Amino acid sequence: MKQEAKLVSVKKAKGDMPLTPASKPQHGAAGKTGTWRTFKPVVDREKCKDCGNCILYCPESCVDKGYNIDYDYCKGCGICANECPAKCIKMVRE
Amino acid sequence: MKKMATGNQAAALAVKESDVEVVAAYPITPQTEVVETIASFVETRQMKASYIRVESEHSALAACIGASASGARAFTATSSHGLLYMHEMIHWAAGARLPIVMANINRAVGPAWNIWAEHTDSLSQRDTGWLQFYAATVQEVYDTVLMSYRLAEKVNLPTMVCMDGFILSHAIQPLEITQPGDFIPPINIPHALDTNDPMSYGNLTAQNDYFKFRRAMHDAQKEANVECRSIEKEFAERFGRKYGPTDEYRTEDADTVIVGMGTMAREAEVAVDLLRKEGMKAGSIRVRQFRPFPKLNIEGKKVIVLDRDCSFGAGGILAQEIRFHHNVPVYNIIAGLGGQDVRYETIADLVRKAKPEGEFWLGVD
Amino acid sequence: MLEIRIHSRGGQGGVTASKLLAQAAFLEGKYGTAFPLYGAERRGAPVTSFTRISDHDIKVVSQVYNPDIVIVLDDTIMDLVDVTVGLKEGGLLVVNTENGEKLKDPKYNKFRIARVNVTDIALSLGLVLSGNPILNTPIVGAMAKLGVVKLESAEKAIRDMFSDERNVKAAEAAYEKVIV
Amino acid sequence: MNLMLDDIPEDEFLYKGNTACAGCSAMLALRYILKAAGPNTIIVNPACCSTVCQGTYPRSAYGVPVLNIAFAAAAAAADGIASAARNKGKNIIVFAGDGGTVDIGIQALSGAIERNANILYVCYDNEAYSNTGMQKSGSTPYGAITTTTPTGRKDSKKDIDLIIMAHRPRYMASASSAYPKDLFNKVQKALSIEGTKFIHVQCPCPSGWRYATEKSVELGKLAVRCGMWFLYEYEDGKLTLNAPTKAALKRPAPLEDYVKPQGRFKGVDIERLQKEVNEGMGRIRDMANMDALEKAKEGSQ
Repeated sequence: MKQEAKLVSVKKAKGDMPLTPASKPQHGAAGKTGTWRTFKPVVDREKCKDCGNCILYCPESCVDKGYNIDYDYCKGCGICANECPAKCIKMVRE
Repeated sequence: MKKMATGNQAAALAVKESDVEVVAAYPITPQTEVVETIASFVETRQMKASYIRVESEHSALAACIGASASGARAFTATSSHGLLYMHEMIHWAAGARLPIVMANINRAVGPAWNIWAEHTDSLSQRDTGWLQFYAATVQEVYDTVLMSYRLAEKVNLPTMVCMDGFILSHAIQPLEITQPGDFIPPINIPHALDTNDPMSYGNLTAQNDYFKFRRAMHDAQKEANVECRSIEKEFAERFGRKYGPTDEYRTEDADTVIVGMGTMAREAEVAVDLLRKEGMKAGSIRVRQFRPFPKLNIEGKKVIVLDRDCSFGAGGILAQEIRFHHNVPVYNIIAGLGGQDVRYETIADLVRKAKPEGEFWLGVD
Repeated sequence: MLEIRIHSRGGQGGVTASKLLAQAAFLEGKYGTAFPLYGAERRGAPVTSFTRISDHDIKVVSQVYNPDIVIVLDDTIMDLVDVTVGLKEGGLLVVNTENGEKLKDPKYNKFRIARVNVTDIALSLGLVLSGNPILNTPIVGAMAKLGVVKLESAEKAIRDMFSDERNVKAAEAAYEKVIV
Repeated sequence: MNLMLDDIPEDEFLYKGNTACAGCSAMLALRYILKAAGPNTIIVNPACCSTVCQGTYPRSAYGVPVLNIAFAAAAAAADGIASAARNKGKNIIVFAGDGGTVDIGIQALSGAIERNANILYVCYDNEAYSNTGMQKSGSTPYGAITTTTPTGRKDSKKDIDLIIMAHRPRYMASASSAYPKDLFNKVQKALSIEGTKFIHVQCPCPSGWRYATEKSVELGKLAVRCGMWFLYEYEDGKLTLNAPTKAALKRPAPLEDYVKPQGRFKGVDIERLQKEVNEGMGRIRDMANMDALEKAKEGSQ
């Protein structure tokens, strides 16, 4: 690989570069973390008692008020399934 | 207004005039008078700043970084082991591109315990990205602090103003108190923490990006070399006192120059007068600005460098810089370590005996 | 350039005396500088401080080795160190002493000698700080009598630094009582 | 609607798709800290997992301004922000791991509390140096295996809470990521108080404690139930136990339930660990003056 190309880009980048690494908040700072999953949570709406545990305990805030799971970012930790008193969330192999 | 003041008081007085918002410092000999004076300014409401009585130097600079990162003008002062204890944060302040100004009262480093003047403490911080100045008079301490705020905030690099412990920090000399007025404009840190525009500063940064930020620091140092000249010019026009990266004395026709920093380099001017009387075409150059390192007017001359410091295994640090920037032979005199008293008569004598090249330790060789 | 060396013990005010002299000279439009030679010693140990006075800018910052004037704030120091080392021949030796006994030593004959009992002056005015009589302000008065600075500038320098008017009185008393 | 979420705002300041491990309970804690603090907040972050969880430049997963700072410097840097006149009224929160709090950052923290710096210092405690791959910290419990105590820790953990208490902070609380509403309330309360506040949050770590990711909340609750972790508040010299800890002190769950699912306690001398847990429970009872309270209650009945 040619290192020279990188050196040129230092000067080119200067104009848009902040003074020190300044990072903008956004979803997907680590990309689509949904791809990290081995198992995905699936909600059985019939059994759901609307307790909100899955919303409360999700470290990724990937469960919305309507119990829809954001599979783009859900890392598949399974906390929602484990904390569901109605046992209505199943972890299913991707 | 003109009055008598110590170097330490001059630093504190300059901070008082610079509209500083946060001061965080930990006392250490011989810097204590700086922080005591500022504390009294704050408590008697002569200064609006918050004064944080931190528990260590590491925290002193960390607090200044916090303040500065949120857009406030900050100041700290330290010396010797205090400066070394800050070392991690010294890198951090520069990498975060925060225009903090620090007074460092140059003092030797232990062991053995030694509280007297030496430049090794601040020179061992030379690769951190800070701008560095070495003052030789009480007035220069004052003026350099004022100019440092202008410069630091212009190029977004922190600045260290150094003075010799006791020799300058505790000596009283006449001082003209200058109100900087709009010479120091209101602070505006472009990358300040802002709850309306949330950004994460200094988070993990990958190889190629990190590389760019480091290059930008290097460029900012070079930019400082240009900016500082125009700030000095404006300072001279407004307040009548002239400064440059170096202070030259009788160098016009000199074939032999003594190069040094701080008070010892100013005393060397008296040695120059002595040598001139004997017919030697001597001159001297006092390096005020150590980072970025300036070009020196030494080509074709016999160069004698006075170092109040040593990089063990390599020699005087100023001498190394000169050898690096100029392809000239250097006779390096290591003198004044641990506050050793160096008289102008002695300097003159060393110059008389100086070889074209080599190293000499005063009081040892 | 006039060079002065002051010998005192820590806590007696020798460092302040050196600053007051520089300050008084500064008030007269001269260039003054003063600095202490600090050791690691604490209260009670011998301390040396220096004053330089000139009509021009002073570049020299090294210690004073050949003073024109030596001031001794405590004559017991004369048993410990040779206070006149480097003092120019015909130079002025000013000593705070009760009876001047120690000055009878013939080794002091080659100097001009002045003596004054500033301890007495301080004690009679009640100028005592942490158990120590204050010697720095009266000795500056004595130095005014000896022509180093003017009495009025000495008094102004003292007033700039201290609010207690007894300090000025002490300087005036020493001005009157110094014996040459 | 979700009855459990009633008083908690829906706004999220911790964004999806961050770099934290799956099942990271430190992020669960941070989610509620940020909900309680809202947008008028600056986070100070020393070296710890949270440094990495933000993501890599130029992206960040934290929706509030963050100052990343060196390991030992967080409390001092936060004080620097809080001391600048321009930051009056903002929530200045340190989010630091146990290493940055209990060990390397303790000096700066001690100084900041002593000065009553107007900051909230949150220590999220995963009981080891998780960011560098699970080395022993001052907070690692007896018996736990870490990469620097490969046969299990032989001595006892440092009780940072007692050290902090000795500084008499304006407000102090012990919380757990497994009780997010309790944590939310404590953060809100802390932020309403001027001066130094300290909240110590236990955050189980699946990678470091060696358990299945789905158990992060379950284990957090078990820690409280078996008396290995407490939920309390400490204000004006008075320690108030929260309900789950009160219940646990009366009838603690078997320690085995907590220890067994965790690989880090493999081969632990459970009797000794139980002894330490009992001592801890005894201490907290004394501090809360629980026995005296119970007696007084009985007397009045």
